[in-house]
Amino acid sequence: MRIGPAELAAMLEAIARRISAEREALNRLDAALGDGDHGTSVSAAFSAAVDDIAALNQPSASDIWLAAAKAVMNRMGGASGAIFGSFFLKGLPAVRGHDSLSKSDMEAVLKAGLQGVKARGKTEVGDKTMVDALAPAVADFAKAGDYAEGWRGTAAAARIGADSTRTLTARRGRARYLGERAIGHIDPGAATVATIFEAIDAWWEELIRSN
Amino acid sequence: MRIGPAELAAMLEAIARRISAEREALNRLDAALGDGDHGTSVSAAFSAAVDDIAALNQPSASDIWLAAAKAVMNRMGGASGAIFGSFFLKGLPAVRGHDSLSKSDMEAVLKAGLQGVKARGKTEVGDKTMVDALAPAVADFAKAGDYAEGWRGTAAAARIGADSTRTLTARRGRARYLGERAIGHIDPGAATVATIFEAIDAWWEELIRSN
Amino acid sequence: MTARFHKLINEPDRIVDEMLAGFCDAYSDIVRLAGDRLVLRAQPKAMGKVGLVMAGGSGHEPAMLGWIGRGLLDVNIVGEIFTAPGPGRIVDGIRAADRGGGVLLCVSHHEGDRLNAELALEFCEADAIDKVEMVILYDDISSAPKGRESERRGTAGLFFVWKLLGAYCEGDVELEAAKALAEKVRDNTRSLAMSLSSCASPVSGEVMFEMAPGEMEIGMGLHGEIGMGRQEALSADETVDLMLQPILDDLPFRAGDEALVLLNNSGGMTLMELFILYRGVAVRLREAGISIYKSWIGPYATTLETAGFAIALCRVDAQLKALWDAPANGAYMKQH
Amino acid sequence: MTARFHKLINEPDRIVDEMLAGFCDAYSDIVRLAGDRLVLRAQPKAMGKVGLVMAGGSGHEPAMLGWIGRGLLDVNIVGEIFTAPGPGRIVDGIRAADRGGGVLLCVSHHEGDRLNAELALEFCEADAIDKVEMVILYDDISSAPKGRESERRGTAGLFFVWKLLGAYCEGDVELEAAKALAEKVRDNTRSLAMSLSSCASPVSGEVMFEMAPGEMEIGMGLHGEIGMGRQEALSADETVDLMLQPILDDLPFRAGDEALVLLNNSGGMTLMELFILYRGVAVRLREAGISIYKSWIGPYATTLETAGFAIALCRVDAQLKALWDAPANGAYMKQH
Ligand SMILES: Nc1ncnc2c1ncn2[C@@H]1O[C@H](COP(=O)(O)OP(=O)(O)O)[C@@H](O)[C@H]1O
Ligand SMILES: Nc1ncnc2c1ncn2[C@@H]1O[C@H](COP(=O)(O)OP(=O)(O)O)[C@@H](O)[C@H]1O
Ligand SMILES: [Mg+2]
Ligand SMILES: [Mg+2]
Ligand SMILES: [Mg+2]
Ligand SMILES: [Mg+2]
Repeated sequence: MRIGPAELAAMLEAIARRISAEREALNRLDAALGDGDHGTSVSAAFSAAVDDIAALNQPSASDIWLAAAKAVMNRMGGASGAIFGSFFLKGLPAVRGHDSLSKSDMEAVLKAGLQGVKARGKTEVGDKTMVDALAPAVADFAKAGDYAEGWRGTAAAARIGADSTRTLTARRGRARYLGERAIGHIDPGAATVATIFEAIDAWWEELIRSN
Repeated sequence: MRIGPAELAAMLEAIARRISAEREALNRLDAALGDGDHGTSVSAAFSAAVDDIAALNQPSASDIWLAAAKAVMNRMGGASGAIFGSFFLKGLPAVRGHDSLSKSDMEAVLKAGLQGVKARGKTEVGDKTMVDALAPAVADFAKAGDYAEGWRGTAAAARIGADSTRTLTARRGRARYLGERAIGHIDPGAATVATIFEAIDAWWEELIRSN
Repeated sequence: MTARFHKLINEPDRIVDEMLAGFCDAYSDIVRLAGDRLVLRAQPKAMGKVGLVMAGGSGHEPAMLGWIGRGLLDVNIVGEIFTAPGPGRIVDGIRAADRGGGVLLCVSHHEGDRLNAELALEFCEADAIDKVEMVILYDDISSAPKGRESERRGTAGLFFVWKLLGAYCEGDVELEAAKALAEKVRDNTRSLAMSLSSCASPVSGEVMFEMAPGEMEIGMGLHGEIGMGRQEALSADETVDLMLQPILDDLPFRAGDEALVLLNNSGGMTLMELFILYRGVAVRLREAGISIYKSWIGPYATTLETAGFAIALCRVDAQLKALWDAPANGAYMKQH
Repeated sequence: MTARFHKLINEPDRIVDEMLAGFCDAYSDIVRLAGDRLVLRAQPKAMGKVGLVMAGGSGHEPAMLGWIGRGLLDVNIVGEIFTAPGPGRIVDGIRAADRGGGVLLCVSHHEGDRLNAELALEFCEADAIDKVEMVILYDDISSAPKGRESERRGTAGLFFVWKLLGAYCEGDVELEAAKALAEKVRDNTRSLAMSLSSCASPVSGEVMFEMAPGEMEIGMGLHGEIGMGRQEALSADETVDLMLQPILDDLPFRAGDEALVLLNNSGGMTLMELFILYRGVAVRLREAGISIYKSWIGPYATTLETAGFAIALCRVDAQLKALWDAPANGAYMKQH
């Protein structure tokens, strides 16, 4: 199976819905480590992306990806806006030129996006950021044979990665000023990444089932 | 028995002590009808009067009365400072020229003071002010045969007068803006007057007993 | 809300003196401390001008400390928290403001302020200090019905008197004219306040009154005096709807009028909320055909940390507009 | 304390737009609203001058809205509450500030602000908008140890950068010189904040964090980021003792130095308390042989209604003193 423009739009809608449901929980995670706005920001941005995409006329996959990049970058704001924005922006070349994305096309998109995030944020695994969820998810996706296995893997790996941030001190983001006091709290950006991949996984299962 | 300078000073000390013990209760009464500072103001002023009197060198009765007038007027501040201040100020001529005050001298002082209060405040009985306690107290004092009976009468009449303000709306002071909402609360200035006469009565009894 | 009980103070009975020491030290180019809690201009105005004196309790900062300076007032006699100073100190303040052109004692109408001012004026007469006049100022429409304006309280809307009268008395004017100008501003000013919370006395640590979360009260006085009754807290625009019309009806302000607008923060409001409220006020005034000459939004006369605000409007003509635009340099009121 | 949950707003998602509408309407002689939440000077500065741009989240009012105007900044790009705006809007702001003399993008150091500014600069390069420089500003000594100053957060002490840099860029200066001046002010500025209460998000109505009555925390960030740990709330002078010495040691400030002093109100403090705190600061600075050139006390950069304050000091020489005394006319920062 391939992911074309219609599926890509539906996938982003599924993400927006799930993030919106998790908004207050994500805000609470950010209140413990930062300034308490993370859920509000990501939820507003993904909703805006969905609206912007709905307004496009017969968009290609890369039109959709670009619209998402812009919405995330400009409507999310904050550290997460720049970081998630870099994910979409750096993934864009890998989307471009494809009518629809095979599992291995998507792997290239995710890898380029991850690279973009790490470069923009100067972040590695272990810094207690969203990279702790994103990096293992992308690695798991690469190992999988198809989309179904891939999405299932990303969802599991991202959640484990997010949970792993609980025991860490932070080297990036607002939480780094907390030192040892950051221990015991899950990074909100990492939780968002896990939520996103869980939303994709559920959406994919639903898609398969209804086909 | 007559009240000379030493007794007058002791009487003011007794008042200051009692008012200071009632400070928070008087503040609470004022919080319901005004701005919550009445207890603080009257307590600070009577303490200042006691200090100022202690600093006088062999004062006459009128030196003491004048010192009290000044302290009350300038250290109490607020509506009560002007009103109590007028009591002392207008009573002053009746103190002047006496080495010590007989019961009927004191009656003249109290009457002149009450007149001063009513004139300054443009207040009559029933306006829900300290006059509701002061006027019946002065009237009772006048009817009494001696100091002991007089002070006992003022204490009782002032307290009854103060309690009677509970059912009134106010025509003077901050409470007048409350209209019907003032009903159910005792006027703090009237409560102070009752407290003062109770303090004098207790002091007088103690004085008699120890003689 | 419950009030914040812990205040950053030292001794409760040194609050006013330490506050004045800090304020006058920080703004020593504008004010100086003299005598018994008198705040004076660092550079007094020229001889022959009318001196402006205002006595009042503390707890309203930056009022009135912040209003001493060029183009504003000359002397502030500072009382205890929410307590008008006594007459002896008012007389001291009048003497300090006397530059030979007479002194206008400005009284924000509250029983205590008026009674002590009256006593002070009697003392001035006894002391043969002449050329002293008193003007009683009020603006709060919640405190007495129309037709009984002179019974009303002085609240945040006196802002306009301080600024316009201050500018006027920089010029060569007579004492009687100064008093008439103060009355003109007063008679063209109307205010109404509301509150969402109480505040705690820094002296006693006790809350002034209880207020449940989600309640609001319209018509609060400047000292936390309770107002016209509790109701469920509304949105910003609903609150403006409830407060603005009575103000407009009272003067009344009419289509074609021009007005100065103040949104006063009682202390604990965010400026964010005040800007949102202002938007509602401006929209409604324009709908009513009233044009806004200038506006101010901020904590000018506070009630400690109370979360609340007042809307005040002052109808202006060419004279008052020119006085508004005149320069002013108080620590907390600057215009240029 | 518990926070006040009811805010006077309308729709949570219109807060920022309605706030900007109200603010720009009230002060239309000083600012105007343009594009996507850009606040610009009503009268732009002369062609050829360096433009000053500051992007940042809301919730700190009067910062940065109140700092747009003559002698101050040119453009403020306004984000959601506590949220740095994205790069596209920053680029818009840079374009709006461009008067041909180059544009300095001032970044109060937080990860989000810096990352979005970096992205914006890359976009400017791609769009061939040249003569844009970025300066990263920080002042909060609690957020990284001495020697790692560049990791510190930007907080209330940037007050000094806005004023001094703003005055500098009214003159005919080069972009590089403007950046160097900003760095000079930054490198001579140190701040430390404390808080007695939390605040509630007007969007969610949720309290930012829990804080028990009678507790205080030193080292709070400007967005309610928790600081160096809770302790029992102290008196005013004890609090100053705890906060001032680390600030002095950090630069270090030495006997003979001259400094500007800011006591910033986080929102919910009374000015009364701040004046009392200032008294303690002034006494201790003089004891340390440090002379105070000028001082400001008030809500300049708030964290909604948080009850707390920051002490900020800026060491000054003749150049910076002259820049301080230069006129400024922002809605909430006036100097003349
Ligand atoms: N340098 C960085 N690299 C990667 N992720 C980062 C970095 N800085 C912050 N983040 C992520 O951003 C999240 C915070 O996002 P958000 O709360 O929306 O922004 P802000 O901190 O500006 O309020 C953090 O939980 C973290 O996962
Ligand atoms: N016009 C008046 N005549 C007589 N008593 C008055 C008058 N106005 C106020 N009072 C008295 O003063 C009391 C309030 O005193 P206080 O709280 O100290 O002053 P303030 O109202 O200025 O805060 C009232 O309870 C009332 O008894
Ligand atoms: Mg955040
Ligand atoms: Mg009172
Ligand atoms: Mg009082
Ligand atoms: Mg944020």
